Amino acid sequence: MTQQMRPSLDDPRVAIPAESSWYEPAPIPQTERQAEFLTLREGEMFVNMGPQHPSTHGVLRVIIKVNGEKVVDLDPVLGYLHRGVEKLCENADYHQAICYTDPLEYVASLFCEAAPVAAFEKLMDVDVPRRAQYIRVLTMELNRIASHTLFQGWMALDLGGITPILWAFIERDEIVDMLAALTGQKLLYNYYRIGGVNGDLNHEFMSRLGTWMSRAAAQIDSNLALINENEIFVRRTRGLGVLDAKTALKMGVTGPNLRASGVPFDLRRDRPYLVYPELEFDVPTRDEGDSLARYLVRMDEIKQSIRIIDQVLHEMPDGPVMAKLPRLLRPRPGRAFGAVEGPRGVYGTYAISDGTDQPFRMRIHDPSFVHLQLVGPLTKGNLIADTMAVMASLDPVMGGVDK
Amino acid sequence: MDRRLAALLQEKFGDRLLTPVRQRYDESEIRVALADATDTLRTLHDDPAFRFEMLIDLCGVDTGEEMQVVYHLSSSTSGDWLRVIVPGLDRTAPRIASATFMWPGAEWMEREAYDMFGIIFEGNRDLRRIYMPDDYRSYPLRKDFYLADDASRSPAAGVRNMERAGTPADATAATTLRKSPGV
Amino acid sequence: MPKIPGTGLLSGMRLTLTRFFQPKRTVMYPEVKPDIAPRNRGRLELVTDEHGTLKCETCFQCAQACPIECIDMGGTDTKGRFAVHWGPAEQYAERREESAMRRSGRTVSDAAAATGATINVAKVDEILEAHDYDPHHMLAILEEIQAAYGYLPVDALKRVSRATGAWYAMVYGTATFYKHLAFEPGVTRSIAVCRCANCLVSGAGSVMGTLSYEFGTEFGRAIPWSNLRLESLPSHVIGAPSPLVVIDGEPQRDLSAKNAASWAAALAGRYAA
Amino acid sequence: MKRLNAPKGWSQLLFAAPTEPWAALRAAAAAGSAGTTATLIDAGLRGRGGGGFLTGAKWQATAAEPASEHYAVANGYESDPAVFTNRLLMEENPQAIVEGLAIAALTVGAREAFIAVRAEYTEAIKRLEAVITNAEREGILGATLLGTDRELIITVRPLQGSSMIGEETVLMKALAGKRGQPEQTPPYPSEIGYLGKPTAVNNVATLAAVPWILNNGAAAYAQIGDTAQPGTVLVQISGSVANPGVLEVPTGTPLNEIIAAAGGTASGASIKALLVGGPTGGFIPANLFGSTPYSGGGLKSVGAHVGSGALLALDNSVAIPELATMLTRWCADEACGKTIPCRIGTRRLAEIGQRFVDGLASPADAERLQKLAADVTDSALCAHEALAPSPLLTGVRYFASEFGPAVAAPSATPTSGRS
Amino acid sequence: MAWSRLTPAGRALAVLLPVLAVGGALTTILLATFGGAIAATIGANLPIVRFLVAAVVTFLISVPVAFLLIYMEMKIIALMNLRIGPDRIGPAGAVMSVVHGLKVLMKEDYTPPSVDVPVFTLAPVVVYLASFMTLLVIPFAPELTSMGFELGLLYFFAIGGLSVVGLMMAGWSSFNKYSLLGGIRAAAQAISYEIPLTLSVVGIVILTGTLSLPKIVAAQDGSFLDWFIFRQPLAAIIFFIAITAEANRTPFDNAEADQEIVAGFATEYSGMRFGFFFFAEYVNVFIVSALFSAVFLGGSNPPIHIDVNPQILIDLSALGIGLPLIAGIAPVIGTLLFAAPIWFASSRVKGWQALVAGFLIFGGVSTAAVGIWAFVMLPPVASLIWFLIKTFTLVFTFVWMRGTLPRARIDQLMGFAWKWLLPASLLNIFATAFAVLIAGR
Repeated sequence: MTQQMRPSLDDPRVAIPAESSWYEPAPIPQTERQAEFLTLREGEMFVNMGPQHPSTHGVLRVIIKVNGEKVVDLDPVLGYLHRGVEKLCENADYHQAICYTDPLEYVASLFCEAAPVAAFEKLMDVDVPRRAQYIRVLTMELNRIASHTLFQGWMALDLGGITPILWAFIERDEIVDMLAALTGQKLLYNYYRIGGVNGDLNHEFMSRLGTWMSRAAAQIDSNLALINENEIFVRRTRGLGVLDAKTALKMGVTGPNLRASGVPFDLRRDRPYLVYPELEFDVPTRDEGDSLARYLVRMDEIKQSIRIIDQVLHEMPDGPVMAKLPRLLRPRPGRAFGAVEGPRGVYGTYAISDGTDQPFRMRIHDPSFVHLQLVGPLTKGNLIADTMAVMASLDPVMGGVDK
Repeated sequence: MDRRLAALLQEKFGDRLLTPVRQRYDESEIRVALADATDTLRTLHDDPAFRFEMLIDLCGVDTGEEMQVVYHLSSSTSGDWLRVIVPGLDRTAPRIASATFMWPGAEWMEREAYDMFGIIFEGNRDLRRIYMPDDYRSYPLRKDFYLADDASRSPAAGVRNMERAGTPADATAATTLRKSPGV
Repeated sequence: MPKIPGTGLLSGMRLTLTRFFQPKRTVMYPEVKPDIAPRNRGRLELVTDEHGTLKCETCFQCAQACPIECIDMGGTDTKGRFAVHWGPAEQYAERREESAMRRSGRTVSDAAAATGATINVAKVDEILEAHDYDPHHMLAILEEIQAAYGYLPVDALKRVSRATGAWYAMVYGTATFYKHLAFEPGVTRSIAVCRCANCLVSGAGSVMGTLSYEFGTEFGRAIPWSNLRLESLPSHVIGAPSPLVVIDGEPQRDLSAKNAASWAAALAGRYAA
Repeated sequence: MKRLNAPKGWSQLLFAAPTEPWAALRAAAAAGSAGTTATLIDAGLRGRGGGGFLTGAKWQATAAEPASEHYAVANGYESDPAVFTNRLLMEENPQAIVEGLAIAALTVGAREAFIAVRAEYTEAIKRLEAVITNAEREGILGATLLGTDRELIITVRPLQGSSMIGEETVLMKALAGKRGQPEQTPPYPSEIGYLGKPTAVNNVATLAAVPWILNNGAAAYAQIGDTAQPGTVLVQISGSVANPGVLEVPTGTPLNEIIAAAGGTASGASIKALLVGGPTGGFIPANLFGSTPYSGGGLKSVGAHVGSGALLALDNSVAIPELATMLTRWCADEACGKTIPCRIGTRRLAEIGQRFVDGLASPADAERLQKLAADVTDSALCAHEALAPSPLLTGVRYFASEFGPAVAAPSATPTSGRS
Repeated sequence: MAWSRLTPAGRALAVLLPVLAVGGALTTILLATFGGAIAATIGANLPIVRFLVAAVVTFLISVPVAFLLIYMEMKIIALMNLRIGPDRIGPAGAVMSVVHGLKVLMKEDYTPPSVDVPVFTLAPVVVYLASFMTLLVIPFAPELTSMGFELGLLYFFAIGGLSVVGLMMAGWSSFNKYSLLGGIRAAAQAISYEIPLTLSVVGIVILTGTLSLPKIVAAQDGSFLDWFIFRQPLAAIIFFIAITAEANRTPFDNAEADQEIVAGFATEYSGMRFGFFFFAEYVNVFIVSALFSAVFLGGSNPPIHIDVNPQILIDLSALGIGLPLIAGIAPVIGTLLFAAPIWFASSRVKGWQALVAGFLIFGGVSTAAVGIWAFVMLPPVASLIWFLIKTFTLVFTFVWMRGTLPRARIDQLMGFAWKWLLPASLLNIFATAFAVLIAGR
């Protein structure tokens, strides 16, 4: 602020000519931080990206303060997809709440069901049948693979490669189809129930899964070969947006983004929640903490997930898939926090019961929301193009961010 | 669920805890007064015995009589999780110290709590609306914020089948929809 | 990243070239339609059983469970006895009309809607005024309306709905549920058979069977071709013999377990003549 | 239907009008809510509507429920068309009922209370209202309850039109002018009842006992009849007995004593079975009369239940399958139409029964009968549905021979319905 | 007959006929009088006329070429994505790009408020002009060069560089930050890649001693080992990378990086103005490919010279009156000949179907025959075919790269140009010069 100010086109203090009414009025700074963001030094200007922009996943709006091509500062604007899910859930009973949380993260919606279901099951003190637990693990890992494959495509697309996204969608479609055969829906599965799952495995699902498993690993690997070795891709992502472990912990980062910074924190292992402790899998980590590491960690997780699915299919027990529950769920008053390790981090649901059949308060914690704050710190000083790379490597989904 | 953590918490701040350490399911829960909140969090974060370095979640709760701020912490050394509840915020003007001094990542969660409950976090550099538009007036997740269709106080009160029973017929914006769970 | 610069690019190029010749995955949509999973829950429709009759029993469980209250149901129950309607009526004013029940895809044998006779609702207003427009007195209101008009005109029901604020669906549901409320105008006489265990032991069953066969209608309904209603007596009259048949409030004494069937046939013959 | 005078040794309290009117109400006011409920719990008074809850506990729960309003309701509506116990009680001892209701209202903190009566019982309605108006004139009820500034308005609500109204959740809705379909329990009316407010619903027979208890002490009541659920119940015995009528019977009295009290079997007839509990009741064969006490537990064990408190003595001329089928059809016709298994299942049960009557049944039918009955009972929202299959079930169980070869031996066990 | 009774067509005719009559009369008179003079003037300054004609022709060529390339891009990338791509309009969707063009034509040509209108309007014109004017010097075949003058290479670089001006104009005048960034990116990129582009061919200029493209092509006559791609491999690589950047192709398409700056300089454009940018891009691709094949792939020279020297002399005049007869009868007979077996082969084929098939087969066969005959007998055709084969192979390579590679970042791009390509091209020059000195031609 020591430099002397020059009036700039975007300076809120510049009077806007009346006839040019197509400017949107300059925002009035409300906080210290915003005021600092809104003051422009010489040669700086705002570039507004979104809510309609080719590479803001969903409807994110980012105001970028650039100096030439260099990003000086950046301020994400949320809420374009805000649906007030938490309020809706407080006015729906426990079963209905699950189907409200479903569309939160449309890329991996099974995890958005799993978290509230876990919390409610704690409140109800339900024991989930073992077969149901195995089915949950199976479907969740499938969904994780679908999400990560799609992430690979998006990552490449945001870096300008147009082919990987389509190959990724081919893989995702197969998984989505088999999940649709199992759950009935293609995007918002709404498959988990309090105390089990909606339906047992059926033949179509198993046959699709079998054919897919037979060639999944090879297919995904060959897809990766397109960009993993690619010099342009590697040069653009290596050393970009480095996030060291300490900052990551302080920022509350979870999931692959945290593991890419070398912190081996994975709920599936550190706080086991279904039959995960009985399954054998590694938690891939990287030490670089840059965009490339975040990308590669996810790609490694795909392999681990395939491994888990393999074990699950071999150890799947027989039995019921639904616990016996009263028709009207009225858990005794209490508080519970259910968390699952999703493809983006920890999905948490903090439910308070007051003894009625509706949750008294239902807090939904979505990792994308936390990770999106990193875009600012990580892209400062880089170029506009890197904003996209960093954002893609953090892999936020606006449906979850905006709730 | 380990008793060790409970014992440790008891002897660390036995006097500060409003209620004894509550351990249900696989979660530990402590309640500290508004005044002690900052020191407690700092101790939990820095003390080598705890090392609760990760802030898993921060959210506000409106029980109808008071506001609460709930922190979910995870320890990086031992896999413990801890829920810290700071009850007793005034519903008319809820204020609490920000946690961003320790967890910068809490900034947006505090913004959300402010947006939804109007809880003011002193020390948060960027405390403004995050979901709702800037000119939005009310705080949606408060208990006295009615949804359009919940228990509409129509002349047919009690006739509507899908209504939630137990709504006071003389419900005003000040009276809450549901009684506090007291947990 | 490989040692020799450029090999990464070239390997990628090779991969795309191989894919260039591989079979394509496009689904030619308008010609080839992907099949919908058998468990798909995307479509709300009333399914029929192998006999072609609707399986939906209008039990309203779905309408009540629907989280976004998008399900709106109407129709008659399987006995065709009462027409019912359920749904978030307060959001759509037109759903208070009985046409909503027809829109629900089932034929509605709705006597109230059938008799479109417009009436003078002054008496209804008096009754409502007396009851302070309180929807909780719905039963009393309806009974008095029936006492005033002899039956429940649909206009009166609409009036009640508008005045009390209760949905038309609610008023209608109440009116159709209680057997002593009638929608058929001009039905003045009734043949009532007691169905208590005693009477059943001593031949009420055969009486009912004969009567409903002879009159060609089932109990609880008015006889189409007359001002007569067949109903089952709500409670036995003390001291009355059994089987007990009450015609226009007159207990019939001249029948017993032996001659029940023949007596009923004779009765039906008398009325048919 | 007249009232029979009971044999020696049977304690009679329901029909005994309180020696000093409103003494019990004053006692209750003095003892306060907690005291009253404690006394009732000590006395072990249980609901006579078939529910069998401890009345005192029920009132405690209702009073404990926080709400802006509480209500108390006396259920004098008899769902069984041929039972007049409540009617007789209301006509002969309205004082005790009103007083009991007032005590209930006082205990749960209600300012408004209702007595639901069949609209056909004009005489009963008249007498009840007479009592109420007198009390209000004396300032015992009405705006000034016992002279205090509390108000207690008791109104008699004549209802009609459906036999389902006897069910307490249905009664709540009927009082509120709604479609009379039962609701899921829990929540019980003690939490969410009339207009969604906590409501204490009691059968008039239960309420009539309350003043007696408060006057004569809990201990005196607790030692009457069966220890598990002490007290007396009203039984209407009819059919082929010498002099049918309404009896007041201590709980746990064996059936054959009741029949004896009714003057034994009618001339030239031999009782083959008893239909216990009205249209939804169960048949009990003669050989079990001696061993079966007339109490909830005892009857449940043999597949029957207290129900509406009706005993119908059947002689050899009656064909059990036909009667059972007709009773089931009555249940089907009375079904409110809320739960599918009730509306459809009962009709299917009746059809199966008809096949037995016509002798067209196959072993598959017997099996189907059991399965379907189990489904109907499990999905029950109300007692009507839960008990509807019991005539056929008990019939098949005890009179397999009459049901023909299709029924495989008495192995078929009836499922006990929730009530 | 009254005017009112005429149909519209009749009215038009009634107006046109006299006009035509008068005009025809006048032209005949003029030609009769000044015909000789006109011929003399044309003969006097033939180059101007030639230039005008060539310009018109190239302009007419450029549009279909653009259509063809657009279709190729859509189809090839689709196939690489395991998609099918355009398949509805025309055989295998071949007409899709034309329909795209028509769509662009029909769209509203919207000029946003507050743009610098003249510049905004001019920009697409400049860009398109620059790209299709470079077509003038492309040596399709020895006799098929529209302007085969000396300094052709220089001319190419000069005019090709002009397109950047157009992009700058577009970026600046659009009054849009994305456009501005895009225009500046384009400028920076073009400037930094012009230099290695120009320097990389200096080696060839040294070897051939000329800047005229036809002569450079001629210098590569002989077997494919004489092509400059083998004599100047380093230059070839530099040149290839540089022209990729010149044509704004992936991985160097930063000027319109849609993931970063929505559509770069073209953000505010719509309708046919956008269409001009679009066409210019693809015409550019064709031109740079053509240039590469001319400079490094021996242009119109066949890889190997097989001197088949068939003396097929058909003396048409000998046929006399038979010629028209054959010309008339041959198609009929051929059609019948080809139709007959089809008709006999299966009973399901109707007669007319067989005839149509036969006619088509005959058409194909005769065309092929004529083509082969022309290829063998007429050298220009052969050269043209060779040239096009090489050019479209390069076009395919560009599309292929687009289907494979992600986009390079702008600063890496510039760094690459200045730190690697420039020194490499200089090195190439010195090496060539040294070699020439040693060889001492």
